[in-house]
Amino acid sequence: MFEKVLVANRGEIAVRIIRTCREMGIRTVAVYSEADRTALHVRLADEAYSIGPPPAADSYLRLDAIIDVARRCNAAAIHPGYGFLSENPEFAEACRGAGIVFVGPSPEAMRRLGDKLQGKRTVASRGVPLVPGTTEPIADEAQLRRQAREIGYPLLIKASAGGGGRGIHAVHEDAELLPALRLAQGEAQTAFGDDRVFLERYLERPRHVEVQVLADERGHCIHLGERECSVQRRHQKLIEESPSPAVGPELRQRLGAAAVAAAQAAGYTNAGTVEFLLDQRGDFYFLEVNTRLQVEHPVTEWVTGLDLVREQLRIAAGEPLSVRQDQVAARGAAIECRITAEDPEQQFLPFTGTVQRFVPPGGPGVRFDHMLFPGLEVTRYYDSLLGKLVVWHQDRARAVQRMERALEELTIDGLSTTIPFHRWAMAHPAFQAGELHTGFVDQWWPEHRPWGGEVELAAIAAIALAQRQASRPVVAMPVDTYDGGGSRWRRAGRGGLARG
Amino acid sequence: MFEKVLVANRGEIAVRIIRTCREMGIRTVAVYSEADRTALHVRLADEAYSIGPPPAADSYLRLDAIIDVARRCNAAAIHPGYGFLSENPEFAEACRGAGIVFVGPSPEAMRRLGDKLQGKRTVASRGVPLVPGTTEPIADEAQLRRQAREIGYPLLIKASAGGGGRGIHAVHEDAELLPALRLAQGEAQTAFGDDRVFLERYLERPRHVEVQVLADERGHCIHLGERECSVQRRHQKLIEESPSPAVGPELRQRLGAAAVAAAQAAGYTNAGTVEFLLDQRGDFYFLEVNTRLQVEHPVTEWVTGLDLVREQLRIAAGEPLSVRQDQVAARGAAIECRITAEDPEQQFLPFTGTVQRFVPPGGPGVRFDHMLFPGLEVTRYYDSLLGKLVVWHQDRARAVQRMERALEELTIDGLSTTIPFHRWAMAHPAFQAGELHTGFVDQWWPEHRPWGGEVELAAIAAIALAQRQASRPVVAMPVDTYDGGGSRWRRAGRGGLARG
Amino acid sequence: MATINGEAIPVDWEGAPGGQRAWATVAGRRYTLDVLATAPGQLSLLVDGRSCEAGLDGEQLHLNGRVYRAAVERDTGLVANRASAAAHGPAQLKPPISGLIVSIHVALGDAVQQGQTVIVLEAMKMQMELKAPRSGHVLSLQVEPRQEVGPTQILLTIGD
Amino acid sequence: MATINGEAIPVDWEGAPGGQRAWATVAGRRYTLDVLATAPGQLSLLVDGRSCEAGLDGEQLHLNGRVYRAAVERDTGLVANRASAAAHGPAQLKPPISGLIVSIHVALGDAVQQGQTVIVLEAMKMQMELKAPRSGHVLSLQVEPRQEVGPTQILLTIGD
Repeated sequence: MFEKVLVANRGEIAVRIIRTCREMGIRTVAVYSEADRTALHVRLADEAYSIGPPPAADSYLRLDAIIDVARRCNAAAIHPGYGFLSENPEFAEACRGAGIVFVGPSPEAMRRLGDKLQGKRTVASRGVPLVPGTTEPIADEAQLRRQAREIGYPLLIKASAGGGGRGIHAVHEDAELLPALRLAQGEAQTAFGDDRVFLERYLERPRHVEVQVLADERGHCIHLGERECSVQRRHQKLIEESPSPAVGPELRQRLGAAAVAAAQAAGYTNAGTVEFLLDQRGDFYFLEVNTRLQVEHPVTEWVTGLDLVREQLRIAAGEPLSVRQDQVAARGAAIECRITAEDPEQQFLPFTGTVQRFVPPGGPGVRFDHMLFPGLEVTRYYDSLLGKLVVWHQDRARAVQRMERALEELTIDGLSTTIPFHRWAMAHPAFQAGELHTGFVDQWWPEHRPWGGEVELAAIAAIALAQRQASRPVVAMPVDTYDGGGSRWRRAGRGGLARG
Repeated sequence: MFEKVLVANRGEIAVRIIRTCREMGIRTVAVYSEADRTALHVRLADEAYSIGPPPAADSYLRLDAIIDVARRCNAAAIHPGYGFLSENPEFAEACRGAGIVFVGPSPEAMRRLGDKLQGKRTVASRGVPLVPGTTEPIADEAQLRRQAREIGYPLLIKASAGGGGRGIHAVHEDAELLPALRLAQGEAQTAFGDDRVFLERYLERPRHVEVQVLADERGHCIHLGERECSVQRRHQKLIEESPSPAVGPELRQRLGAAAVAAAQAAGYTNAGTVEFLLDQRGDFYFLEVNTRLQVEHPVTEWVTGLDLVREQLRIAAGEPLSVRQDQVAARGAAIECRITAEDPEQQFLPFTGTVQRFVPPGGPGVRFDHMLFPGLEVTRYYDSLLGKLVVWHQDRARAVQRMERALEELTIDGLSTTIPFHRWAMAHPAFQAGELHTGFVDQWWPEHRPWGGEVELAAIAAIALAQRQASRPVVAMPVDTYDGGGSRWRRAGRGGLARG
Repeated sequence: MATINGEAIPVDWEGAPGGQRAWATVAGRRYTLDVLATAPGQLSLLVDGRSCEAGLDGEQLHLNGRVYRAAVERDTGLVANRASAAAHGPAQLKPPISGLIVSIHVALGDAVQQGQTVIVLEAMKMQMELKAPRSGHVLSLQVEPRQEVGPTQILLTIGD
Repeated sequence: MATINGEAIPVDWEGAPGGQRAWATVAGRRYTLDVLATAPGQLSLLVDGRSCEAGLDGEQLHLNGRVYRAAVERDTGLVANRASAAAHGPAQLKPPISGLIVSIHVALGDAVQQGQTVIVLEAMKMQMELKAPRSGHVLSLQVEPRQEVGPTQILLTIGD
């Protein structure tokens, strides 16, 4: 196994990777931009080095600087996490050229699958069904309009490169076509340095169901069951779970076989995710392959008991998979809520600011992978993900109850976050019934009654705070005692200032 | 199910119980002494009421005050946690008299088992083997000396009442007999209001192995496998795990059957733990029954997937067990380290103080049930348990590695804690080999090399802090950048200021 | 009297200001309070037995994980915070978040329709279209492409 | 020069005091430092790339979860902290922790042997025997049963 691994990422995923490395006795090297000098991944790593100014293009996307750090501190491998350079074949090639192991697939397999257009052509050869759409990039406006007419509205304009829901825009009529093209191309160019886009039919209320695969370099390839990630905004996932409430053993077996076939068609190795759309009739269509660790990998970890980062490192070191397909057994249900710095009441607009009080949730069946600490400044330079709240229980209904409880405990003062959205979602009858589709948020969220607040309680708190402002010392010991009398009890109990 | 439950406890276990109540939609009532006004259990409960001054005898042991609160706020049940009133049959009776459900066994079953002497007589009737010793309390000094001679040294003087390792003292020779008697009686009187003690042979290097049982009020009784809790100091557990490295399927089945027989002999209901000593030959002897939730219940929760507090509440509400014996399946290995405010370098002497910085560990397979927050004052009034760090992995070896990693992450500035002890234990070859016995700490800990510290690093930090003391404003943004030059790299890497 | 999110709320307070035990009557209901400072600007309250964590960050009141705009009248130290009445006439466009101007789709003097995309802004890896807040003409244009802008900065003004 | 747990450690410091970039040479080895204040009395350090959290609480230095007694000489603000040489002669018994005196097993003037139990103290639900720190006679006895005592309090004195 590697003696030292460089983690070419930031935020919660860098912390996540460092944790498994430590458990395996692997020393870790963090890299950081100037904005991240005090970040958790810097604190947890054995060594940390600055690689440039805050913009990602000047730091986390600088493959030369990162490989230079790896060489100088003798890192044997680089784990790219997700985003940034994780799906960049040039980076994987540069690592190979520098004699450093890239923890992920080969650049060749990445090219065959990571690019969405190329991926479609690769997996179609194995008979995996595709979503109807174009298989070549849009060349000009005339072609765009002609192909849009052929596919019909609504349709999606999608960046061929990258992932994470970036560079995807829905188009409902002719007039939206050109502006959407420009936005998608602009985002794709910025995020991936590649502005190729293509068109795809916008299926009616499909579920997003994806399959986790693992393939070692000795020819073994297995799947770890599915995740459902239908609750999305801006084509980015908000809630993920495993198993999917729509997938039974027979469908799981077919999905898994299709995913393994897709991976094998490309000669894929390491961890990857094959994404499908599942329609109302139970038919599924290949969407794309994410050639990296997914944000939502913890739900699979919890139901299968496997550590996916450990598997990735084993595979990258040339070791065989630690389990056979027939040893993979799922237990219970896991749900993940993405906690992002966004205002759900303002179309999930990103929110920058400084974290004040932070209280993580705890207790049985709760995992919170995050980058938070009091004083953290959330800047505009990186994406808005703060952490992933994951729960497990014996069945989905109880997991939903546990998530509600954990969301109540989680406190992040100083930022607008998606916590209120997730509390709403967990309490929503359609979510509880597992009636999910990729338009779930668009269908239901506009109807929600914005939380009016507990204004009486806020008024009392404001006055109590004002009385103490800048005058009294802090008192930490109480002087009150229990009195047997009845007067203070009469108003206790339900009603009034009910918990929000 | 109950609409509202009062939690008659404090600290991490009160928080633990409140969490499950919330998941079940049960409203919660906390009670607190004046020392606990800002405690986590007060913050998390739906309602919280003061029950008196800091000493437990004036607050958490005041059954009248607690039942009074429960009545006034219409709590349908009281969960006693562990310690305090949890094994007090008078309290269970008083609840019954007030029309409030006590979440635990009946006072009759508690009397038949909770008292150690009575418990031995009860289970002996079912053929469960006992540790050799006396079965009546010590009446006078002459009897004490005579019985001690019969049993032989080393022996244990044990309080018949209560649990949690209190009122237990080892005696190695005649001269120690009387002082040990006085200490044991004194502690037992203070902790349980009952100074009866008895003698038991001190077995040579036994393992402490206990079995979790669940019994409903419809006559079903099952066991959830064993926990090994051999790593102890002062007869109090420090490290617990499930499964035991010394127990295979056949022994597990026999231990489980003995535990169920013991519970059934007493007409026991709710959650309970049957403790055994397991000798080097694999023979086991009944020790006592803890008629309550154990501190170490999370390791069983993690391997079985069950929520023991949920099971307790279901049973107390008259519902059947949620699983049959043949549905109980264990997966992987769980380990718990008790994080207490004690100085392991000073014979685990309790330590009082105020928590400064607190950073909980996280990531996959880690659960930390605790009472900590920055500013918490740890006083002399209650026991020293701050929290329980629990990890799970697919097998014991990897669980040990995960625990080492989690212990490295956990930071509690301001107190001496058992964290350094646990780091030592996880790295100890005998612990890693599972070669455990109740004298593990006495055998190995005295040999440990006290950690010398990283004095060079401390000197650098002290100077850097002194330069900034009370003069410069806080700077939160870095100004450093990566430089391609080689000079700062030459000294990077291993050696020198190695992580302690 | 406290003002919460712009709404004036009369509170009748009994007990010594700054004391631990107090009673407050709001909207006809009397609450028993236990008030304890846990850190500067941070309180633990028990309101009829229910625990609340309250903190003040400027005019933002953090309470049980939610944020309120709060102001208290009289000599209590907090400044009243009344939103100024929305002005009629020219409308200013400000970015909803700090970011980078990607492109500008209007020029000084152009006629624009309300809702028309005038500027594209990039922040947190996402590009967003900023729309004209009203119909009219571009009276001033204060930014250019690739410029970094903050949330209080005026990007352009639209008037008659 | 810093004193850590009573040991004097010479440190050769390069770089502006209070600056972010500095170098320190200790025991013949030169370390590259990046020093950043994260809160009053709290620093984040990178020492040859390794991150350390350091905080000061009185004379206690918290560093990576461990506690050191620390003092810095010269005009840097920390007072030197040298343990006074252990006095010979009468020995004082102080409790290791705050607690309650359960019982006292000697009287004024009694002869005692070193290691003999003289007082039983209760704290955190545990009773512990306090032993005579030396042999001699009880010169003074300053507490009584059921009295609460703190860790700096003298319980009794034993001398010749």
